[in-house]
Amino acid sequence: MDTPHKPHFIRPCTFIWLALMLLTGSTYAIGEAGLGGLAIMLIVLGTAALKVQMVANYFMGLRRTRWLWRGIVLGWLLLVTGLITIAYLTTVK
Amino acid sequence: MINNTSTSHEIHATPPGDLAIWFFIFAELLAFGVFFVAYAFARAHNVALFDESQQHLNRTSGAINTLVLITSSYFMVRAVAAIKQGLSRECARWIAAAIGMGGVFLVIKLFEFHAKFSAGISLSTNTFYMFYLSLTIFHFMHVILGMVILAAVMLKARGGGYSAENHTGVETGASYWHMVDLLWIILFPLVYVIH
Amino acid sequence: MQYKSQAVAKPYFIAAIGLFVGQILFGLIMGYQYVVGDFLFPAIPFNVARMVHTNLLIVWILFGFMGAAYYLIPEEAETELFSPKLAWIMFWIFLVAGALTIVGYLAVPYATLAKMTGNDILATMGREFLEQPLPTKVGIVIVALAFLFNISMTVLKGRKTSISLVLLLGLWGLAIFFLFSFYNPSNLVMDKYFWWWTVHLWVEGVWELILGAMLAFVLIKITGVDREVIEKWLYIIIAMTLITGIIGTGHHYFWIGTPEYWQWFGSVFSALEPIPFFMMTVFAFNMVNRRRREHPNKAATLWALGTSVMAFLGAGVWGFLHTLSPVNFYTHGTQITAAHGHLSFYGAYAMVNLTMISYAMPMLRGRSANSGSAQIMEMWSFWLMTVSMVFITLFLTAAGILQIWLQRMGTTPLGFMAAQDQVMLFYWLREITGFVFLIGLVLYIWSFFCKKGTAQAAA
Amino acid sequence: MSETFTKSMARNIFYGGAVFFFLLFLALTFDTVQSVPKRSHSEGVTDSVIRGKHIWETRDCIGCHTLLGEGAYFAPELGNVYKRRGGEFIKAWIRAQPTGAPGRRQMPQFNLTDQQLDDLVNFLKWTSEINTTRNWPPNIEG
Repeated sequence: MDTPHKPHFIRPCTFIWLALMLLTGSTYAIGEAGLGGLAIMLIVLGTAALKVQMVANYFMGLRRTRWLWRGIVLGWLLLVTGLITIAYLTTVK
Repeated sequence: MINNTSTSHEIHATPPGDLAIWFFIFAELLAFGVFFVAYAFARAHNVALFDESQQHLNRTSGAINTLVLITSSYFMVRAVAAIKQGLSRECARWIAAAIGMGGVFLVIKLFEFHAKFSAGISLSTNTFYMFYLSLTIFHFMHVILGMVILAAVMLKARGGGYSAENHTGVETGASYWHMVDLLWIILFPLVYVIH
Repeated sequence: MQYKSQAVAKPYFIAAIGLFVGQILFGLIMGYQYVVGDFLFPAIPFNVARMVHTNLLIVWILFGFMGAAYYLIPEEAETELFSPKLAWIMFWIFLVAGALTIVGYLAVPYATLAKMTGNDILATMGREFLEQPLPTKVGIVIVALAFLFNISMTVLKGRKTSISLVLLLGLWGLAIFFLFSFYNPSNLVMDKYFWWWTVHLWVEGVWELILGAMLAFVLIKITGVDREVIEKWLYIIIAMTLITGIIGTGHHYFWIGTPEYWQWFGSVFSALEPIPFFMMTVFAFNMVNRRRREHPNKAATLWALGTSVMAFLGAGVWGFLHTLSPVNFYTHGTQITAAHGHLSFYGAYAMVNLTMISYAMPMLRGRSANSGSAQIMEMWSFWLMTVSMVFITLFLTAAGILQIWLQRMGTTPLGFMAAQDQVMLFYWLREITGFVFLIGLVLYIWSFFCKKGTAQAAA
Repeated sequence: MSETFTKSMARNIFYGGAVFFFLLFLALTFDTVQSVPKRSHSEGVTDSVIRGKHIWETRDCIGCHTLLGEGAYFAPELGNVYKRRGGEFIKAWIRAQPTGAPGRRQMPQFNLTDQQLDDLVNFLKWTSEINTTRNWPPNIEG
């Protein structure tokens, strides 16, 4: 069942890892800068959502499964981040 | 899609690993998800308290821990890739590295907890700390559980218990470990950064 | 019936049904006292009737569990019971102890009973559901240990299937968590905290393992579906049960003086408690749809499916209704709790025992299924009891909502008794429905004596 | 790769999950046990309160009443009865039972001594002072 496997200088999962590290850095920088407010909150939460999708699809390997499984994780993510956003919006006048 | 962590491009009917672990993963996602949302709404009721208390968290250690867990997760991806090529020893080494990073996470977290507890902070201090401690201790226990699972997988891999054809166990452990990482990826910005 | 020693299950089942009848009769007395307050006073005050009602429930369900274990374990382990004689001795001890306890409740004032039975040495009495005198509590422990010894030895010498392991685990848990009934701290908050370790960790913890194992056993027998499939789903379902149910204990720690974080832990985890019940429903219907044989015992199939649905409704849906702490703030300690209690106990534990009895009793009487007419009668009793219990629940829910509205909401709340007077109509309806339930139960018992006629030959 | 869903993995998740969540429960219990004395003013649990609790138990009061919402739902909540009625009323009420009003719910006569009545009232007084979340019950009627 092994297909011949082409050597690459850097594996795709390594790119994902680097991206995740950088995105974490950006979130940290925002935190250190003490930034707040709706726009910042959406950026930070969006970054987290993007990272979750990267982990789910590339690390967990859901991108090679039926949509059902990706859908469950994506649905969960949208629901949770959506409700968090709604909760945040109720505090912004 | 260039893909060298797997041996094929086919679409699988079920996610990697034993389907049973996925029931567990989904249950955990649900429990944490509800807790995250509860945090957000509790915060909405008491923004000032949450924003003030959040200032006292150690954001740097939280961020470092995020990097640690992501890296640990990455090592597990490499472990799965290794066993798919039948490299048991290499697989076991990657898992050991992943467990090691889990250990680093625990140590950093313990320093953080120690600082909070010695400042007299407990679950009953206020609503923010109730959530902060509940969520992070709950997650902390998941890291320990994940490390136990990975240790079992590592021992079996070292003993040559997995092969290129039969490596469901490695994928099962990896899936659980990725979930632990995934939860922290939301937890960190939610509790430490967003205000 | 494949093993001779399985026959000891029969007296346990008969005793269970007998005590069930007693439970219902006392339930009707209490229901009537709800509408005509001084009925049978002072001969049987309400608290005595309630004690008898709830204790009989516990005892008959324990009889049912033990009977189920004595029937199921030899067949699963593929060996005769370790000691049928011990099982018989324990049967009589448990029955006599149970009967004496009930007589004690009815014959002497509770305070006198407490004095007579050494409650001053170790005070354990007078707490809800754990009202039994000290000797009875000790007796329960002894019977439980002898019983566990008996079935554990049977499993050890025979085949170890997942079903029997899960059943054993549930029964051992039952015995272990009962030990908390001996712990009665003088601080009421601590008392209540650990009281739930018996009560909650029984009904929303280890009992569900027993329930799952019994249901899985019957499903294997009547559907012929591969054991591997049924057993792995059993594990997943009970895993979900404990994952949600253990921390779910927190929904009892909202208002009894325990720290506030239980509001969150209790709400979050107990909100997930319906999931395993839902999975159980899906699982039961799935297995029956995928059946590989047509078992002649249609009534047992109906009971098995009914259990999965009613457990979901009673424990899952009615539990969820009032488990979130902002809701529970208003519903705690009202008729809503009573409504949930009735449907969940009937739907989960009464029905799973009746399922087991429905499947095993014909076997114990030497046939694989009862005659068609007996089965039809049994199915009538199923519908009568189940539908009337649903209505009892609905009436109590209505009473509870009205009670909350009058007594706990608004600026001029009514006092407790004034509010009770306002919901009297629903108590009447509940009592009438209770009689329908009794008719169903009589019909159920009658079905055992229905002429054998065309009974199916033994398998 | 064919579908993998094994019984042994399901079993592991059952055992692992059960142990994991029980440990979490123990951790929370530990914290609760630490904080109950303060929330319940346990220094107020005098000998009299302990005797009162014993009276409460041996008369099976829980068979009709609720106490902090737990018990039977046939008679009023007593967790806050001290605040609702006061000690003297409670004693007079218990002495006056049963009312004998036809068709009404009846409470038995327990023939308690003055000392026992005082103990019971002290128990109910201490209970009414337990720091319950959001000061449950919702109002004085219980």
